[in-house]
Amino acid sequence: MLDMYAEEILERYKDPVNKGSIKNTAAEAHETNPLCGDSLDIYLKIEGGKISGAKFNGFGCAISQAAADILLDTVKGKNVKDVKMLSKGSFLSALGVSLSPARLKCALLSWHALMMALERAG
Amino acid sequence: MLDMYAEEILERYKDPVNKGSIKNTAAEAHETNPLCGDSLDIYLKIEGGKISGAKFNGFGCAISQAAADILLDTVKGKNVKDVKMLSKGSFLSALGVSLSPARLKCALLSWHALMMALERAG
Amino acid sequence: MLDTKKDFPLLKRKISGKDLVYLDSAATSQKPVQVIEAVKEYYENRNANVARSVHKLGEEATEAYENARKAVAKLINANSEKEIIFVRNATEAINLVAYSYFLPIAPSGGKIISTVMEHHSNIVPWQFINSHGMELEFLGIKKDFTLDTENLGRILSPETKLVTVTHASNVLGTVNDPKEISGMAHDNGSLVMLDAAQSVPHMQVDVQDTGCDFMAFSGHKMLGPTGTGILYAKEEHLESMEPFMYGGDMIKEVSLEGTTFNGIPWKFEAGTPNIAGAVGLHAAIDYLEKIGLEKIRRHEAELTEHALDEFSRLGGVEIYGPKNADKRGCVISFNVKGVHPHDVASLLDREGVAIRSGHACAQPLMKRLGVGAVARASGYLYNGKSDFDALVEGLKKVKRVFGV
Amino acid sequence: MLDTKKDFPLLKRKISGKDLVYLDSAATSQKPVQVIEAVKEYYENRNANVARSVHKLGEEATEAYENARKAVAKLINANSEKEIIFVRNATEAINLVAYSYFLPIAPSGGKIISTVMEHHSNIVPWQFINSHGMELEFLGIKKDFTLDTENLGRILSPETKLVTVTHASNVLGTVNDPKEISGMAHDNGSLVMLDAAQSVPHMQVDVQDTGCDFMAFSGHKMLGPTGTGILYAKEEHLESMEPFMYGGDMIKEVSLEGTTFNGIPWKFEAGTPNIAGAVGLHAAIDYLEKIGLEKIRRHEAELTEHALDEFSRLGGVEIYGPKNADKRGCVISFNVKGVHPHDVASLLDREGVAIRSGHACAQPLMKRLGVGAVARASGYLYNGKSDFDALVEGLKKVKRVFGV
Ligand SMILES: Cc1ncc(COP(=O)(O)O)c(C=O)c1O
Ligand SMILES: Cc1ncc(COP(=O)(O)O)c(C=O)c1O
Repeated sequence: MLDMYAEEILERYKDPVNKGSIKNTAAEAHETNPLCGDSLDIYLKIEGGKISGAKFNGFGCAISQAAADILLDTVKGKNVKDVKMLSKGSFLSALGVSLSPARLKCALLSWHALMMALERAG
Repeated sequence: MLDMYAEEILERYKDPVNKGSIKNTAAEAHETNPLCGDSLDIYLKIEGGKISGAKFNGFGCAISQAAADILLDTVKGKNVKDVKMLSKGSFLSALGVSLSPARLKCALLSWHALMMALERAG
Repeated sequence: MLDTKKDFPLLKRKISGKDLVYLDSAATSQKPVQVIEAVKEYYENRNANVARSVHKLGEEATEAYENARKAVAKLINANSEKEIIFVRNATEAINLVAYSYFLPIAPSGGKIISTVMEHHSNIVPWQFINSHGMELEFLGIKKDFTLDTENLGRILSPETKLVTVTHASNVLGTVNDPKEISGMAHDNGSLVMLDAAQSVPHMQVDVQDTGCDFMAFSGHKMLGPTGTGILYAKEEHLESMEPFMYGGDMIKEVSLEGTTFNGIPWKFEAGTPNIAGAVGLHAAIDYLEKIGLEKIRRHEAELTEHALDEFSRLGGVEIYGPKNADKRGCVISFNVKGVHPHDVASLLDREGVAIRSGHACAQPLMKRLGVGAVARASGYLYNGKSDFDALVEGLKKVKRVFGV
Repeated sequence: MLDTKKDFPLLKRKISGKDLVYLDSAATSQKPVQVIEAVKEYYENRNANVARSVHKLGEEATEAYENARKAVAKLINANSEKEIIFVRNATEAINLVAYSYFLPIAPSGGKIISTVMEHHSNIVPWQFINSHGMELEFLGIKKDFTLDTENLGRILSPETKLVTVTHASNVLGTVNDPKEISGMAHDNGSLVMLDAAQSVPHMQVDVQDTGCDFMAFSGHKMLGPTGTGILYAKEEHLESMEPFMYGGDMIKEVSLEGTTFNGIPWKFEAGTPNIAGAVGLHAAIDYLEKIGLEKIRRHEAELTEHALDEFSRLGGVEIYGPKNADKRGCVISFNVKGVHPHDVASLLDREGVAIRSGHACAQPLMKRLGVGAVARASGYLYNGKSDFDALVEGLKKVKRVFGV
């Protein structure tokens, strides 16, 4: 398991590769974590049943930002159907960071937003 | 201080001298102690500003009954004005029984009824 | 018979130079060293607030608190720990249901059925709801001190929104049959609330089996700390209910314009909870489960049988409650003929025997029994037959003193 | 400076191999051995229910409970112990006033004034009352993080029934002047409620001096057990108020037809109270008074000054609150520029430093400050300057890790 503040996480936090927005998206969703004031937007481009583009925007802690960045990396190019099957648990284990219960919510913020966006995409 | 179940108290409880009622009284009062289901009536006869007769009736524990009996003994023949000045504290010390806080209420039931009756007598 | 007295430090006490004989567990139970130590250990090692803190101490406190909730859910076989709300006492649990479920609908009418054998805590909150528009009716008891369930069938009507009944009476000892009552109420479309303050500590209670919608009980009567009570309610009800108290921890998002509430169970737990209390309650549940509630029930039945036997031999004592130890709990209310219950209790106290006397928070039942007050002895897993023997010896003395 | 750490067993703990530095007392305080032992002693020697029992044990428990009430009354200089109601926490105290005083009159209108610097517990209950018909308005804060009392004069109107204000902010540390606020409110015929959760533990609070009608605070934030909170209210208000919870102990006489209620304070304490909690709170008050609240206040002012000093030297840290240690409590909310407060708290936790991060139950204030969340360090009598030094060292590490 990675440490919460491992180089990789901090890199992602400071230099996310998937941060930004997409105009005229297939699906968007907004999630907040009132506890920490975090908020996150997810934008998806979908072509032929596949996620062809994905961006996130927002403000949050290192974990929530890095997790969002990593999540979008893993879903890009995948079938919408398959991504919908991605469980919390398997995302967290793919993330591979050791998290305390209080910080799990941070890591899952983007997952919740993604699932909401996919739901909206139909 | 007398024990709560001293001979004198038990005697008074079993054979009260002032138990009964008075018809056409100058003043009557009814008091209850919901905690123990006790209830007590006091009847007073007043002549020339003096308590010329006093009876109690009701149902209660040894302490409440004995205290009522003793109380009426002490007030009979006294001036109403003087009896009105009888404080809780001095009645209890006249009673001279060592009582736990929970049982104080029992001993004071008749005192409360007496004061209420005197109030009503004007 | 169980032999657990050694675990209860207070039971080693002397009262007026005599060994304490504690027969007032229906009021509150004594605590085993395991519970006392759990509370102490919590304060010494894990104390912090539970409001989802990021630091380790806070995480440990949260975990301890939520584990206690899981232990309660398991004990009563709730579907999920979400169905367990921590409150101060059984009284608050009943008030929560009154305020959050029934107060909002009270103005539109309907009826609540309670019974004459209830503790004040299961009467007065409903009188409050009654004052806001719902009718309130009371089911009676029969000559054998059991609930008049036949009559329940008659008074249930389409108007009846709730039937609220004690599982075990804190005066008569009577153990009611919640399954029968739930069956009748549910067939009628009414909800069922169970006051389990006198049952959960003494027997295995399974909420699925009882069929109740709501259940209230007290942690402090089941070896747990004071300041602990539990409301069980079916998830669907909790979801639909209004919050009770408002403030921190029960919210999701607050703005000056309005607020969204947290999910259950937290929606009903505003402010800092009694965390140490929950931790102690968890230890109490562990203790009870280790011994086994079936065993405790059997132990108490033996005690009851012994006590009823001795009482009948003593003579001059009237007992208010069923005669059959299998159908009742170890709560024995009685009067010594010719002696007021306060005098009974005071004289017993001099012998070190602690019992309750008075209306036992059940004045309507006193009236129904035609008495002003009763003396009540109640046993628990730490009592032995010798405790009831001491009681009977004390009663002999009472009779001697009063010459009855 | 005070040196009391030795009395607090938990402060000897290690977190991730480091000495614990507890800087989260604004959430809940640690407990001295005197309090932990008082609770234990109660369970081992005096535990019984308090409902006016005749047996010795019950009398001792009742005395212990009522003595705790007297100690609270004396601490805050109430006119009588009748003005002290024991509840679970400050939140319940505020809800009690909302339900018992304001809910019955809400449908006839009027206005309540709260402030943007309140804890959710002093906002959400009033939104509930607002939903039943009373208006709700919020007083703002000024650039220097103090209450905009000038504006209070403008928004007070004949409609204003209540002004409810925190005595000390759990985020900004700001200490408001209750005398000024009470003066203005009373001149206007409005009542005053003081949320003293963050003041009573840290300074001498005299209810006569503050002039408030109601005051809420938490025992668990002032070295007392969890599950303890206090409502102070003037006798005349308590007499006129409706009961809150209904059940045992708060009644005088119950019949199926209706009920008369007990006198104050018991009218507001239904069911078995947190007796051990009250006993522990009594021990906590004794402890605080022995040291002296003036001394505690001075100790904390020194801590605050030291911390603010060190913070300013550190750089890159924004502090939300007054700069002058005399005008504020030892609650310091801040943000490290470029680092989320959750990350600050998590990284500090690895160094053994426990602080809070998040909205601190004050979302409207967060919005007003223009932040999503803050990190908050709060000190108490058991903290020393070295604890804040450890915090600052930890923050240096945070800055290194994040390269800010
Ligand atoms: C049957 C019953 N219901 C309710 C209560 C009230 O319990 P508590 O005082 O914990 O609120 C009691 C306890 O006296 C009881 O015996
Ligand atoms: C100012 C203020 N008010 C109210 C509360 C609520 O206290 P409790 O959680 O004890 O109800 C707190 C504690 O967080 C507080 O800081």
